[in-house]
Amino acid sequence: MTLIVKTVTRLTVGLILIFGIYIILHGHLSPGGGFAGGVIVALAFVHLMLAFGEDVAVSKISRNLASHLESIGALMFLGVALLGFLGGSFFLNILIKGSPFKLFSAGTIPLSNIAIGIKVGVGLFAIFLALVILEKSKGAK
Amino acid sequence: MDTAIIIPFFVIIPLGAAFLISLLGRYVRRFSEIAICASSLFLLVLCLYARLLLHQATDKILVYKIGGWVPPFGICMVLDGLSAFMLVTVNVVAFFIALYSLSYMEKYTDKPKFFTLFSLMVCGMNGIIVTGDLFNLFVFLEIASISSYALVAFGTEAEELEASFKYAIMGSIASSFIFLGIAFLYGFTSTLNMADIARVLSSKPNAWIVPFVSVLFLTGFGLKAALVPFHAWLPDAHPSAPASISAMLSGILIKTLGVYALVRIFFNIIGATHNYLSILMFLGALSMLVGVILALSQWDLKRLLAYHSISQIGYVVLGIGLGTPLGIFAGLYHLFNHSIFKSLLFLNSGAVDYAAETRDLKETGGLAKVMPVTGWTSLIASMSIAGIPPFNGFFSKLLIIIACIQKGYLGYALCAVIGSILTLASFMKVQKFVFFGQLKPGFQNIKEVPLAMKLSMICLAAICAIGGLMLLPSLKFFLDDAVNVLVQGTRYAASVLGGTLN
Amino acid sequence: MELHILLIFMIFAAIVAIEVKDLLSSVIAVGAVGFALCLAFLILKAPDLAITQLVVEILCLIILIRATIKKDLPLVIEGRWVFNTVSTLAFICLFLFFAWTALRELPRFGEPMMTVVKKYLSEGVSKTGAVNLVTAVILDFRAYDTLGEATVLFTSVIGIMAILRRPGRKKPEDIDNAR
Amino acid sequence: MILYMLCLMLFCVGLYGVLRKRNLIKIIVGLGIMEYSMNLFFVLLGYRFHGRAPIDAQDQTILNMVDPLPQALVLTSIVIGLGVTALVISIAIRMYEKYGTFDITKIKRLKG
Repeated sequence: MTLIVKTVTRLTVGLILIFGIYIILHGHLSPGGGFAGGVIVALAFVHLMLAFGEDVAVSKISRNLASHLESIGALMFLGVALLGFLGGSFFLNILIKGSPFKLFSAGTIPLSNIAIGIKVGVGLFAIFLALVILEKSKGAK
Repeated sequence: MDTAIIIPFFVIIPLGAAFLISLLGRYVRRFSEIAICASSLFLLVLCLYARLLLHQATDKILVYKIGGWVPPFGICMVLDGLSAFMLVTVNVVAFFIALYSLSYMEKYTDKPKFFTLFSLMVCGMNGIIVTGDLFNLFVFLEIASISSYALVAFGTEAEELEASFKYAIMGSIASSFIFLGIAFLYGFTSTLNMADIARVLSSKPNAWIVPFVSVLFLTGFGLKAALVPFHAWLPDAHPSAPASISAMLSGILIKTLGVYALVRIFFNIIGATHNYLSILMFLGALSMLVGVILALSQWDLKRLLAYHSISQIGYVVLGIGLGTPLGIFAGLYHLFNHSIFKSLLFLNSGAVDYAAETRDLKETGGLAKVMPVTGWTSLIASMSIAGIPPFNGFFSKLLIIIACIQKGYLGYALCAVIGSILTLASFMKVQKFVFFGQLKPGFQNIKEVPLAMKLSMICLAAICAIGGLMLLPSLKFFLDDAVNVLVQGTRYAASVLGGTLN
Repeated sequence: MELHILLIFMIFAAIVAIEVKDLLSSVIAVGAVGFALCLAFLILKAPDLAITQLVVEILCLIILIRATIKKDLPLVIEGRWVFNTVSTLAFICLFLFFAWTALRELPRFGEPMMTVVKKYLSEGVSKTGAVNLVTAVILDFRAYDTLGEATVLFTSVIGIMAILRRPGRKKPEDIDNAR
Repeated sequence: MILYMLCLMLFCVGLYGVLRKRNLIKIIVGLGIMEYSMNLFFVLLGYRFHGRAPIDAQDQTILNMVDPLPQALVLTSIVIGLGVTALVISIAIRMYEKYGTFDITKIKRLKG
């Protein structure tokens, strides 16, 4: 890509990432949530990959790490669900609810949002990476 | 402690197994094999235990409220006679197929991914069976469907990809119709709990929207079950998959996604009137004949079996569509029997493919001499599917025919008899060309398949042989409870909600 | 009113996407439908959906464009074209006619029944602590659905990895070595 | 009512594309359009006139919120749609690699 694209990318990619994390963490207070935030995080990496090529993106997060993080995110969400058994029921929201409109409120909901965010972000990035690597290996052959 | 607490574990165990396999499968040697065997064995034990618990429950129904939210506000899981019956069917077959896959999948790369997807598919089917919420049913249906699309293309050869694409497109159209049906029902009743929908619908008789929604559901689930006007994807998708997945798809996936969901919605939510039942019977009889006639001209072993799946699903739907207790009993009994012998037949075809590396009927011959276990088990399965007396297929087909005559549908009874005769002819062809006759040169040196594959085939054949025992009075409760759920129809609502509102 | 205009725009864009010959133009037209849908969600007071639709649309478009760029589209007209098209159109007309009769029984647009939902609206914040009621529904009242949703995505990621791996089968000599 | 009908017409445009087009990418595009229209239909069912978004505010009480349940369900449905679309695209890319074309009439090896 051209220098202009690379420079703009360098400036914006961090902002996009932070915005994604903000959306994930504030899912219970404002529109958005784990899924939308996770896709934004994935898009930040995709943006990096489109501008600088996949090598730079892979140096930030490798394919193995991505698939591990995805499984860990999924297990974390299942763990949140199983946590409910401590209170007697699957998916019971057992943590203290706190007062509304605060960041630390709503019991397990922010935890679920974080788990989904991790899972979705790295999962979609892994899909994209797999597609790019496929095309590259085809070119090499 | 509430006994209903075991219900969520039907979903949690395969889900946890899938996540762990994808995390650790590549590093810990043999982890994926051990995990899949342990989880499916545990599920098998759990579903038998659940059946036992259900027997002791007062109303023959267990309801579990997820998150403690009372339905219809939260999602509930329901275990009644029909779900317990389906759970036993699914988990028995899934356990033996998992055992078989241990050796069979040596031919493919990346086994951990295979077992992850396999486990997710089991999770999707169990989720469909135990759920009591319409939208939740859709979500788990998608899990099972997406994993099956990926598994059909697991070999990544050209034909597998093409079959998988066709299957994925057809499956997505089916899902769209189902989703649209759910949207209409939500707009009309403003609730998603299946029992609650049934309650609201029964208070609003003669609504025009109900037939429309039933047509949407019939199209959607009919596509998933491959009833005849919607069957075009099945003969491509089922043969292209690895043999253990073909067994899974033909044996239980089309029944859970198609027949079970259709029957649950038609009988327990919408209420089965005479018109719906006659449509079901007609589609069943049509699939029965068209499937078997198309199967006669096939020379590819797996493709032949796939066409027979269409035909046998026709028997199941015809039996259930009769609407009488005997008809439903026969239909469900045939569903169980078919899932056993059809998965066994696909496993046999996989064994032939594994050892002889061909599945063309014209090339094989005399394999019974070099592969005795495969030969004998496939003989038992063929006799079962064709309806030869001591085996289980005979009893269920006989009951279907008797139920047809009892209700006065002599034409349908005749169709069933013709279908059965043609099935017999077609399987005599299979036996003649694959396992009997002259051993072709080049096949002298092939060996019998590995132990795990043999073991699972022998166990399934044993179930085929003793399947007739399920008609004994002491074991009959297993099917009778399932039949009662369907016969009571929309009173399902009262038994689900009644157990939870107080 | 603005919803009508948006929907008509979406239908036109969809027809363009289906009928245009160039694949890239088709993908871009489908992007137009997606962004119009995002606006429609905003008008319908669904900001969560608007955000999600927007980002998903971007991701889908990037993947689709990467898949289609520099690829061919031969124009295909097979035999029985007229018959197939007419039968498809007839089926669609039949579907729309029956849908029309069924739609009359739904509650009128803008006045949903909301029997179950009343409880979510009245007790959602106090019972779950989440201010955003959509989040309260997806992660508390119906969290089990969301577990399913996350699993669907997980399934499709694993499925894509499985489909894109190569080679799919081992060579015969590898199997013999393993034995 | 007119809105519902327009939405179902959008659905039919997608369905036409899936059933009649003979190109893998066009079929995927058709599926995408079907998904959009389904999602929109569900959200339309939950709209109330003069409704407000279902998010509480700190300093005022909000009456007349729109129905949050269809929104939650459609969120799930969007994710499912994304999963299916991505899977189908990857199958199509592998098929392009094997056959060198997206044209379905040249691909047909299997006869259903």
